[in-house]
Amino acid sequence: MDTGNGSSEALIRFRLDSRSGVPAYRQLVDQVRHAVALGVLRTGDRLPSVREVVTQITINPNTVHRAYRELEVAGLAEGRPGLGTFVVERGKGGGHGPSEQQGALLAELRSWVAKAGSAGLDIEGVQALFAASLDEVAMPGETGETPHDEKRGRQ
Amino acid sequence: MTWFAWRTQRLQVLVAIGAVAVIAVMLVITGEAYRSAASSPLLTSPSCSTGLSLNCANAFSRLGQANRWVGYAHGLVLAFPALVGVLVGAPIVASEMAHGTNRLAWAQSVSRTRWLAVKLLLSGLAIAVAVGAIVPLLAWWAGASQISRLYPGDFDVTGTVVLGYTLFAFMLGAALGAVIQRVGWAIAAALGVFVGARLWVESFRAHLVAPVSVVLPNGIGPLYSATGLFSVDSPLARGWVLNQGYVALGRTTPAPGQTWTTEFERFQNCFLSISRPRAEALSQCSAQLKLHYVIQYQPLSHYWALQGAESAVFVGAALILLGVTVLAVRRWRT
Amino acid sequence: MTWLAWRGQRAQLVAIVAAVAVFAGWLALSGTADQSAWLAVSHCGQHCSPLALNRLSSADYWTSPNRLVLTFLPGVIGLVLGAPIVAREIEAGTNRFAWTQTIGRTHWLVTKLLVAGIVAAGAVGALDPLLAWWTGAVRNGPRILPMVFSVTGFVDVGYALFAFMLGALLGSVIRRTGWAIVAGVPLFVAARAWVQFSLRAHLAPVATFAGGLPAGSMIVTPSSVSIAYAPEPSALMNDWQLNQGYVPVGLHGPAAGQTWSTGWNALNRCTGPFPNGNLQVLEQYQRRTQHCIASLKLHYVQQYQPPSHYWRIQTAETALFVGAALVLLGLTVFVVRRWRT
Amino acid sequence: MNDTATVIATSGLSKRYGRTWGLQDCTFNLPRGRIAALVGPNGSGKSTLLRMAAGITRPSAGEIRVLGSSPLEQPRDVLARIGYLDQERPLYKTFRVSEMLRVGKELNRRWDDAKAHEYLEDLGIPLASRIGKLSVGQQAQVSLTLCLAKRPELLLLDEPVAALDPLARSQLMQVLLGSVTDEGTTVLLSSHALADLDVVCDYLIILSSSRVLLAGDLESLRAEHRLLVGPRRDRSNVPAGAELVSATDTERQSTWLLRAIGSITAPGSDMVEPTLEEIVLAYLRQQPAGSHSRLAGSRDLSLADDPLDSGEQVRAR
Repeated sequence: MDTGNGSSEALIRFRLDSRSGVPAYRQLVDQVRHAVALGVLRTGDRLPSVREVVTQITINPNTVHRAYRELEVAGLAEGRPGLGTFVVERGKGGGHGPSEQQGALLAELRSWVAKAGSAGLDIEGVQALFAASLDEVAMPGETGETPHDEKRGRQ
Repeated sequence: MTWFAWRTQRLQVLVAIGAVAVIAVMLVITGEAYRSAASSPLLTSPSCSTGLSLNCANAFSRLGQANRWVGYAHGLVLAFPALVGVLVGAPIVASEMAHGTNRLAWAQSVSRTRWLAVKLLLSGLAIAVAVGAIVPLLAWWAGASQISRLYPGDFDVTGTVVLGYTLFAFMLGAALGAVIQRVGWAIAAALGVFVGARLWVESFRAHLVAPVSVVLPNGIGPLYSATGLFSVDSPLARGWVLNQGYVALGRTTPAPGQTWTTEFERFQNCFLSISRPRAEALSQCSAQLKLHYVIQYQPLSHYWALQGAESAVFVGAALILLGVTVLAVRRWRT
Repeated sequence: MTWLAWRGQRAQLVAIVAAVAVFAGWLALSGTADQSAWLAVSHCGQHCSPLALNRLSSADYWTSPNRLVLTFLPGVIGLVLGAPIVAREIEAGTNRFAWTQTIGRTHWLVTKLLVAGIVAAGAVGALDPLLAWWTGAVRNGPRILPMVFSVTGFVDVGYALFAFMLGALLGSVIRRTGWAIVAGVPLFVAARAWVQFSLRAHLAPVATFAGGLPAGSMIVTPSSVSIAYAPEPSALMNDWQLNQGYVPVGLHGPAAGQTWSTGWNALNRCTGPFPNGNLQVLEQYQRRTQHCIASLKLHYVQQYQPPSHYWRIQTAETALFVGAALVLLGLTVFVVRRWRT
Repeated sequence: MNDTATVIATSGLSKRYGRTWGLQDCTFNLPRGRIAALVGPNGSGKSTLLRMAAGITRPSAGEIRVLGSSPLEQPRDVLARIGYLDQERPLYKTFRVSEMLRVGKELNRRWDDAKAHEYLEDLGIPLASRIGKLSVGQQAQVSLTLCLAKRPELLLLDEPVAALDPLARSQLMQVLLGSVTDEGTTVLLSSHALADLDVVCDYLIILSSSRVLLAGDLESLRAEHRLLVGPRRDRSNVPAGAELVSATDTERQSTWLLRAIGSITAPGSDMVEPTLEEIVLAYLRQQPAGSHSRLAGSRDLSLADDPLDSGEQVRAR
């Protein structure tokens, strides 16, 4: 375990898409989530320090603090004073649904995408439909934000 | 372009012209004060020639006062060609370079040479006209205040040399400004070089025009001065005596390897060793040692020739500096 | 901060000191030449060779240009070093850096002024011992006389400090180094001239000389007849003579509301015009003059400053200029403290 | 707000230059710990405001308190605790970099020499170089280092990245943000690089024509504003509860910036949270052209009354 070693190389590097319209803190949260989902980050891994993130991607330190706080609230990370912020076991603080349910949803979505493809929709078309339905159906978000706060892809 | 040149330099040029005007006023006041003090009939009246009368003392003190003021004006005239020239000349290129505005100017379709020529011509002409205008005034002032015209120090404040000095100082400031690229240091350097150049030229001024020699016959010299030699009206008295001394008969200058004073001691020893009437002793020594006394001097009639020659020297130097400035500006790259 | 003050003006300070050193060397050289030329002449007396006379005239030629330079030197040094203190910073915008640091503006300014001011005063003051020797070597004349007074003693340090502060103040007001110097020159010259011509004579109690040769006594020599109306005792030769004339007996100057010429004019009206004529006529005129002086109750008074007042006047004039410099310092501090864009 | 939470507080702050206003009736509070962007067109009063905060410009009216003190009355209290970077980034051009650091050390009570050296070393700026020989970017870094080494509580940066190349800009911001993260410094910086500011700043002050158009927490401002993109809409058809800030309409399409507290809907149109750039541009667009810095208040000059603007733009508030 290199968890206590503050000087160790950061395991992930954040990047920001300033054109996406997605708030920066949300991008950071999403990137940690993806990394965890893809197995890039595992329990006990240290997230880059706020200073590292700030100087890497020139971002407001408060934004990084906020993203990490959000991850903590979501139970994905844990701040250890003086050491840093660490990825914790999922489920510890609730959050994501059971994985078997996720698998079913994924299978459903895949078949829907295949249907859309045979109906002649290209990737953009699929994305637009997906985004529009996300917009209209209120998701029970962890943050309890209003629907229009959700991300919106734009050209 | 002319407007541009004027717009960037008008403050300096106007201040310089103002300073020249102040000097002109100063010249009129001091010259007139001296003239009126010196023309007081009291000074030549018998009361003053025989001794001191009450009014006479007053007249003399007035003359002394006027003379002091003439002295201050003299100092100003001595200093102003350098100050006016350098202060107007130095910023012409240097201040543009210091502010980087030359990069703007030289990126336009006007060539650098033309840009420089217009700027130099405009302010150069302005101060030349201003200084040129007081040259006649200086001649009047020198006459009114009865300063000698040929002697060093007096020669420098009258005639066309004043204009020559100004143009030289102006181009010196401009050239050093273009080379040093800093106004302050260019001014300091230019003033130093100007003083050096003036002193150097002054050291050979006497030979810019061939001097005249007076040969005194029969050993007559300082050991027995001929009456009238230095009287007020003699050309010698009004001229500028450069050298004098015993030299070999047939020569008007010391023999090679000798100075004007080499033979004096020999002649004096001879003179003192002969116990005969003075004139005879002098004559005998002159024949015996084959020496005669020569006084070399510049007569007043050479005044304008000397003025012309020295002005030409400084104007020529200014032209060389013009070339240097043009070269520096044309070759300038950051 | 002292280091910054030095570093910021290093080039100018060194240049000025070097220039003064070069001039001092020149002064020593030309002064030595002139001194030995004078010595040679004073030894040969009546029988001076042209060699000695030529040497003297060529060496002595430099005396008055040198004195001219010395007259303006403190002013030039002071203005050149003083004007950039604030103006240069404002020109370069660096004041916006310096004045937003923790150090106070007053502290910043006073340190800069102190460092450059000490150099300015030191450069001028270091010349003073040399000048004391030089003025004697080139026979400048009594040092109480105005032109000599101004280039000897320590008053030049006062001039330098005054010019320095004048430059600093003008620089902080005009905010341009060049124009500050240009504006400073006439102001400095005016201040110097005003003090020298109007004020200096009264910086120490004026000494008066009354009487001396009986007025109107006649001096007869084989070739001429002179009548000494204004006695000129040789004792006054080394003094700085201020005013002279006939004033009412008991007074050492003109009575209130009168000038020095009042007495001259009254006496002149009484004696009538100077006569042309032989000795007898002149003797009559002399008696008439004596009679007039007595009946008008006048006596001859000469006002002067004796050489013994030299240091007293030096101190007073130096104090005057240093005091003015302090006032200018206060104004400069005020201007700098108030500076806002 | 109390003094410990507010770093800069202005009220009715105004500056008049002869007949024109440099800043007019400026009132805002900058909370501690923020990185605030000060944006607006050239001549809108950004430098004037920063200079007044640094105590080198005297307000004509109103009041400004920096870290609880008046920069004019108590300059010592303020200057020791702020780092001010002037627009012209003044440095002694003939000094060497090491000498410039010494200047900073001598002029400040609090000075972190090790940190200053570390910054410059990291950036590869040779200490022996003369300032005048450095690139513009390096000079900017030296200027910033001089500010940071004071370990100020508040940084006032007037266009710190202007005229820098993208790499230098990014490096400068990295140094700045790194230091701010360590020290918790509050920053007020003016800039024209709006895209860069978006993720860097969390507080926004928009100045235009020497007036404050908008000031507040960036996140809240984002939440309060919506960018409506959709088929052309009539101006009268502003969604309920919303206020039109500025509109750009084409024949077929409308792009509106709306201000609304709470949720609003506009069926058929996209409704997205605007970026900082979109908010700034929308607010600046609503200002009538040519009204900059007039002595006569431009405050009451409603765009709707301006025949030339033909209702293209609508004023907020």
